[in-house]
Amino acid sequence: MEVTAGWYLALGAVLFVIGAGGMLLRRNALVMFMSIELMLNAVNLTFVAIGRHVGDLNGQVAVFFVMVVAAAEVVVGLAIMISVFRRRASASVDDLAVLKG
Amino acid sequence: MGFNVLSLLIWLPVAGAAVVIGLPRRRPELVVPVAFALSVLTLGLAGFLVFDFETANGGFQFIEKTAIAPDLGIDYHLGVDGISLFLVALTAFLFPISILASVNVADRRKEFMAAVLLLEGALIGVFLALDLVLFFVFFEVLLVPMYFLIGLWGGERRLEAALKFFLYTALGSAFLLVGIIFLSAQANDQFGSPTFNYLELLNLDISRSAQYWLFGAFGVAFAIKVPLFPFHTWLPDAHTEAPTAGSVVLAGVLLKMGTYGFLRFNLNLFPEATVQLAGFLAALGVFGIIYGAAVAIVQPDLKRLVAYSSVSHLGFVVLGIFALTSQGVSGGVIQMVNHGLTTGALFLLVGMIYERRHTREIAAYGGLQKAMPWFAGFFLFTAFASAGLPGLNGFVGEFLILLGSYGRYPVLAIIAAFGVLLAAVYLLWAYERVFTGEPDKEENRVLSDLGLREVGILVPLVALVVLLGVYPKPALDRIEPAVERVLDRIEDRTDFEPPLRIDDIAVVPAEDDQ
Amino acid sequence: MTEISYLAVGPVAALTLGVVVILLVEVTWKPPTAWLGAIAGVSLLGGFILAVAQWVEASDDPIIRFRGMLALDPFAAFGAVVLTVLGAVALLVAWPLVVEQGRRAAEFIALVLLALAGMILMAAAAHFIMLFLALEVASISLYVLAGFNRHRAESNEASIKYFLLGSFASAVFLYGVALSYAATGSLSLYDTAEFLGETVLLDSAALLAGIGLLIVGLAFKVSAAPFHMWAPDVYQGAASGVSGFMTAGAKVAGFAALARITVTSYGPYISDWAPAVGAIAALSVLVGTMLAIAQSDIKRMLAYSSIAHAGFILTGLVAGIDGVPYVWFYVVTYAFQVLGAFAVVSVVSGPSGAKSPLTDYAGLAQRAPVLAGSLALLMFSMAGIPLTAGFLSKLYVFREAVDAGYLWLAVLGAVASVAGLFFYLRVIVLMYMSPNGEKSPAPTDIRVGDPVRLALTSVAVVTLAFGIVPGPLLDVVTSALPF
Amino acid sequence: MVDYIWIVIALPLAGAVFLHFFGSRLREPIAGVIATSTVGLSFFYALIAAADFFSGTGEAETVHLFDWIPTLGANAELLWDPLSAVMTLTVTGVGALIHLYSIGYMHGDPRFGRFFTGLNFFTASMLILVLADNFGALFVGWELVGLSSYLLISFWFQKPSAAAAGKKAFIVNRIGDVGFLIGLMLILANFNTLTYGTVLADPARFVTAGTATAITLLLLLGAAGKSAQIPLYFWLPDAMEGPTPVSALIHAATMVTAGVYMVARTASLFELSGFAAATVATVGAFTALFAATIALMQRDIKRVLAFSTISQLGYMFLAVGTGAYVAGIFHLFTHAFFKALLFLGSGSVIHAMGDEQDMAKMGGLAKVMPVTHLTMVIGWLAIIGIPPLAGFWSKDEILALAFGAGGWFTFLWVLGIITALLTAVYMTRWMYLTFWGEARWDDGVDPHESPAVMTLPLVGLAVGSAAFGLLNTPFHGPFKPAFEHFLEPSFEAIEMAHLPSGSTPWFLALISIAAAAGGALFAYRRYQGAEAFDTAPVAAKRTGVWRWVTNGYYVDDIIGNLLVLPGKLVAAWTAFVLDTEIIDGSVRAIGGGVRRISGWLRPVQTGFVRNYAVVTFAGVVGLLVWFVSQGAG
Repeated sequence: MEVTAGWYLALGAVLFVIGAGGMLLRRNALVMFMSIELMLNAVNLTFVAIGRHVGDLNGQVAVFFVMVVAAAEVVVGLAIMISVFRRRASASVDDLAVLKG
Repeated sequence: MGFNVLSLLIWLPVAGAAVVIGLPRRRPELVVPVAFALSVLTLGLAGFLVFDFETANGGFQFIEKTAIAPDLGIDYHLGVDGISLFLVALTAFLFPISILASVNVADRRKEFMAAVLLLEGALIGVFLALDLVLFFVFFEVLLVPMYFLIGLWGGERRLEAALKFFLYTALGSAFLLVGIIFLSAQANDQFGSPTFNYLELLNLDISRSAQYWLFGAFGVAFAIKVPLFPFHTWLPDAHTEAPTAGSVVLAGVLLKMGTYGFLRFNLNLFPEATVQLAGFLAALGVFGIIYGAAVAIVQPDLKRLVAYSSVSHLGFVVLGIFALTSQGVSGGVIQMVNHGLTTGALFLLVGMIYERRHTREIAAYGGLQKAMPWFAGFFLFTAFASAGLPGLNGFVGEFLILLGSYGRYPVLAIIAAFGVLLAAVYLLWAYERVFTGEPDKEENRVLSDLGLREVGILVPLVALVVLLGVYPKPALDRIEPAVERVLDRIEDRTDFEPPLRIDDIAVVPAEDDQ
Repeated sequence: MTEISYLAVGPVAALTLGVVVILLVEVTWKPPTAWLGAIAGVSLLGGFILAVAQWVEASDDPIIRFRGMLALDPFAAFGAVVLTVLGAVALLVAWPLVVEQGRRAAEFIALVLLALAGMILMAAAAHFIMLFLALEVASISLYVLAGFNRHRAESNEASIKYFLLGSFASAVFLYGVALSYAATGSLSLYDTAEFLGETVLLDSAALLAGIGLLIVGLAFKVSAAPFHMWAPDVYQGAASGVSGFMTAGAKVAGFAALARITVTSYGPYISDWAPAVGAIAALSVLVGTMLAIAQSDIKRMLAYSSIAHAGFILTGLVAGIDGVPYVWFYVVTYAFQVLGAFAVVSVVSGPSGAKSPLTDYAGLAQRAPVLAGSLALLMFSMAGIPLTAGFLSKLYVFREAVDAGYLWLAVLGAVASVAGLFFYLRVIVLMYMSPNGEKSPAPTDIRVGDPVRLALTSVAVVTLAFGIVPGPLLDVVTSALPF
Repeated sequence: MVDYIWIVIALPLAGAVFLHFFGSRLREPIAGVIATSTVGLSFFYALIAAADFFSGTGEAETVHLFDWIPTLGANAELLWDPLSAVMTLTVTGVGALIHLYSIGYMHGDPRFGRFFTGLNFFTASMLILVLADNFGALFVGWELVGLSSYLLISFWFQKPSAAAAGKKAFIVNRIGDVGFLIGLMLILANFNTLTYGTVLADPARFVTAGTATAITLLLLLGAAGKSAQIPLYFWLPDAMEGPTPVSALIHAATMVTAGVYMVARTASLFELSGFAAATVATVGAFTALFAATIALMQRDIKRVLAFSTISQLGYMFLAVGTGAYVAGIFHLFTHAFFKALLFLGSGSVIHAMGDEQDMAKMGGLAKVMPVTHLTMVIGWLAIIGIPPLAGFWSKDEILALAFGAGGWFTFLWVLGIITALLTAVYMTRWMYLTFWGEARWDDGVDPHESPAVMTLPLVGLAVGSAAFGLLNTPFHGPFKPAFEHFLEPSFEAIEMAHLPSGSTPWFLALISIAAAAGGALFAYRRYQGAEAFDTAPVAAKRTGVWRWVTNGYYVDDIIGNLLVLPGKLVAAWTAFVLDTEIIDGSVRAIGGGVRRISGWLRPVQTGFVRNYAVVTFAGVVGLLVWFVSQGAG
């Protein structure tokens, strides 16, 4: 059978939802962040697929920007997490619930 | 008209507030004289207004208009007619008195006087505004100084009372605001441009159903201010906890914003809904008359008693207004003024005795007439004025209202007549308990009678009470044309025929008499 | 090469330049903090001037620059003007905090400027990818600012929560972009608008889903319910000095972007997205108001109130393009108010502190009349009492809602703003009506630094001036429309 | 002359105002002298103004002073016609004498000046009432006399009983006034004005008999309040708490007759409704009898007179109800004299006995107070209706006319005769217990004749009581019915009751004289014989009906327990349950509810990032569902 853009979009959607699920279910900050990366990559896949489908370069180009931004997020995110770990050994975000109500 | 007297009336007190605040901290003795002088100046302006007013003209006069936000149709638009004229005058009249009554405020006197003056400006603004947004602005903003007056200088339960007052009235205004906005939206559809100009909005034709909703939205706000049963429970707390000046202004002027609002906006803007709902509101008013009186009878607290008497008296005003007859409505208008004078005086008197004994409990008094004959005299006089004794102002209003409303609502008018009886009951009973008998308590025996200042405060009120009672004509002459306009409007906007129009009255020459 | 216009990027360039200079200066000379402040001031001034220049330019012929990347229109220009001024005030407010930071001051200032640059771009972006980048620039700087105070647990917690949820929202936003792209085959806001203008999509599910996700992404930034959960924690956790900036800036930029994409790209689909926006607005108003009532910490209270205000602003957006001027009016005046409120907080409860119990404010009127006075004014304005900008903002947005047929939304808003009095008045009662220092730990009287004093004055002026004579601002915002 | 008739009112009013401000500063008699002279001058002015009426050439005139409430047709307008002239003369004439008397009676009272302020003010108010030319002005006077009565009854405010009595009087009057007010509503609704000219000229033009009945019955309620008729009579006995001159002036001679005057004034309305007229007559007859019975058992010298006043007012109502307006006004006129006389006499006695009012402690005063005694004898004969004294002529005319009216009125006539009998009994008892028999004074009391300033008015009134009956006799020649001719202009349009023809009047006269004489004789014998002293007119039975009578049929208790108490309970419930708990309670509940809900919602903000993400995601899903559904639809 022949793989159309539709399949890619579907895959992208699935990946995105998986990522979201991870965000909702996991309590380890790193893992949560990874799921976000997964979501971003799902979006990238979608971009490429569409760009290819409609024959428009914007789609491909977007991916590069997204990657860069993701990288930047990683940097900042890890920095923040490290500063958290400095104070307590666990990486579980559930320990971070001083602020509430 | 060389100068914009209306603007002056509003902004002079406001500027005065700034001046008072600006006074040097080291010279506290200046505060009261300055504030008083300013309020007297305002009173002078009001006097000028009353005399320069064209008597026979039922329309708006001294109109001022400048655009604030043209593409929204918001203007700075002022004007005065026979209905607002005397409310403005009343306001300007009561404030110097309240200021004079509050010379003993020791704590943060500057702020107190500033708040009072701000209040005056805002109140006058409410009665003069011809732009609905402007009206709302004044209507709402005066909550702030009043809130501080109650909350800072009030009695023991002042915070609760102040909050209740603010929230309750603000809740009402919320609906009012939406109603106003809805009106301008309607204007946008019908005239192609949004406007909040009262005079233009009069030309809207609003569907019957919309009229009901709008009547409700405006009505709730005004009903709370009046206050109509069952929206009245903020009033006793606020009146009781407020400092004397606050109570005087609350009862004297603030409540009138409600009845004024009904008369100015509901009747004129939503005539069909008015005709349909008039009976219901009149009934509420009458219920309030009896209810307020009944509750007042058993109040152990003198100030609460007076507060509930306001509920009763305002009920008369509402009945008169919604009777939609010449006599009823003019009676309602003049009764607003009368109630302002008499109840204002009553609150002043209660304040004076409170300053001496620091209690408002009726039970704590007795036999005061011996120690304070003058005080007793003033109190009794005011009590009778408030109980609607002929020859005093209270009667003129109630008489017009009762006789005027009978033509439309016989049953209601008859029930309302008993309010006159109940008023006598609660006032005379209170007088009996406070003033007559032998003074059994030592502290009551040694009380000092009224001082010169206090007498000076009361005399102008008494004078007006008598004047309006014996010769109300000048007032009525200015009020009636405006009232006629309202009724004419209702007449040709609806299929309703107000009974007892003045021109129907058979005028009998004095000669062919018996 | 008319496509390139240095004016279009002028303000951003000025700010970025400022950032670079500050960092370089810092590493080479380690100058006193004041100098850094001066540099920041200069770059902000430059940015402001260029923004004004943009305004002048754009009001004649608005146009898209950089191959459809940036719009040079009054909308963008106005955003730049507001944001540069806001940034300046924010720095004044945060100055005590900056000084506290010692050598890290440079980073702090740099981050603020960078965030501003991002925000300005959000208002100017004419292309989804551009918008995404701007969003990220702003957000990432804010993540860091939120956690800038590394040694405090709340600060850490705030920043990690902000970061995780923020990037989650960005991802959602980006997916929205992708879906819209899939439906329209274009990533430029204006091409999208054109496309949707002429072709009617048979099955627009993808497009509509896209719009939904885009709205989510931006609703998150402006902390509208139900995407608000992060806001209270972050605003409280972050140092009081910056919470104000985060709230104000995010709101202005977020609403600018939201307004632009909804009314330009998806204007034709207003009947689809307006109800959704209305629902979000209603929810935000309710959640914000109801939860603010129970708060005992003023920062949390302000956070929830800002959620409610997000709702009010969205109320104006349901009217589409007609509502945009009043959205501007509201968001701009509100931004200044919230900034001022946090300024007072940062003085009373300390610039870096996270805790700011309401009891700190008991008897403030005696200890610091100026602070108490301005906070009272701001409270009344936020509560929507007349003669303040807050009242007119509400009036305008309600009017737009009613005009657009959302009467229920206006009623809800009006009633909610009454319920809001519960907590706004509570602050005033504490400050004025509870005896001096009762229950308050430090009844020592408070000194207000000149920067903060200046900031507060400007805020008060804005709040009152536009509350009494809205005319000038109205004239501006009514012409500050997107291309 | 007539154009300035307002001077009649202005004089006492000015006196009142002046005395209010300076009365307390004046040396004692002066205030009294001023007050007396203002009223005296009014009297003479009125006398001159009425000259034309005496000569029979007088025309009713209205004097317009100023507009008051034009839209109600209620202006400051005075009507000067024979009726108002009679009233004015009675009020000012008797009033002047009572003022004079008070100078002596109030001697030494710390608030001497204030007392005359009150008297003057009352006179002015009463004159407004009788001179008014429209119901509005009438109502003004109507209420103002109520006010002055309140002020004067509770003149000795330190006495709680006095204060209470004043309040009671005012409030009971107000009950009547409510009826009056409603009557005015009906009048305005039907006539569109309150001016007599329109309303009374030819009411049939405007209203049906039914409406007229309603109006008149409501007016009657007001009249019953003022004139202390059933059911609103019970304030008058308490009103005796006031100083005796007040009782004489207000609660015997003038104010209480306002009701009668009002009915006479509105005769043309009552004429339209036979039912209303009959009601008036019936109320009057029954009140007369009822009050007379209570009077039998009273021990307080003034309370006897109070009930007697109620009873006599009953006669007047009977008269005006029968259509015998002239007779009614005539009785009003004569009664003003002899009842004022009796009151002032009792005052003189109380004065002499050192403020003792219990007749059980009096007796045998005839010797020590000859003048008082003599005048009292005249008063006594006058009231019980022994010819040729005033009482006989007026009362007998009433009874005769009632009899002449026939039907139901014959029955009322019977009641009238019984009342006449009882009147004779209790008045004789009154005389005997006070002046005759052996002295029963407490030790330390030594009575003495009162000063001239007090006895002079007694004499004056005695002369009136004796002679003025001759002003209106059914004969011809010298004693023609002058009073009737005098009043004719006021009642031109009215169908008057007629005396029965032939010798019946003589017969009737004999009956009433017999009744009077019999009653008097019975009572005299009763006490002359009795050794063991007992105030009760019949051999001591303090049980059953007599206890009832002694306690005025417990009417006060009944009212207290059946009306006042429940009223207070209802008010208390409204105030402290309905208002505080239910209405305000629900308001507070709403406020508290909002706070509570807010408290419940707080925990939703758990602080866990995951939960935040969940909520956010839920929002995403919700929004997606909405949008996609839009697309589908």
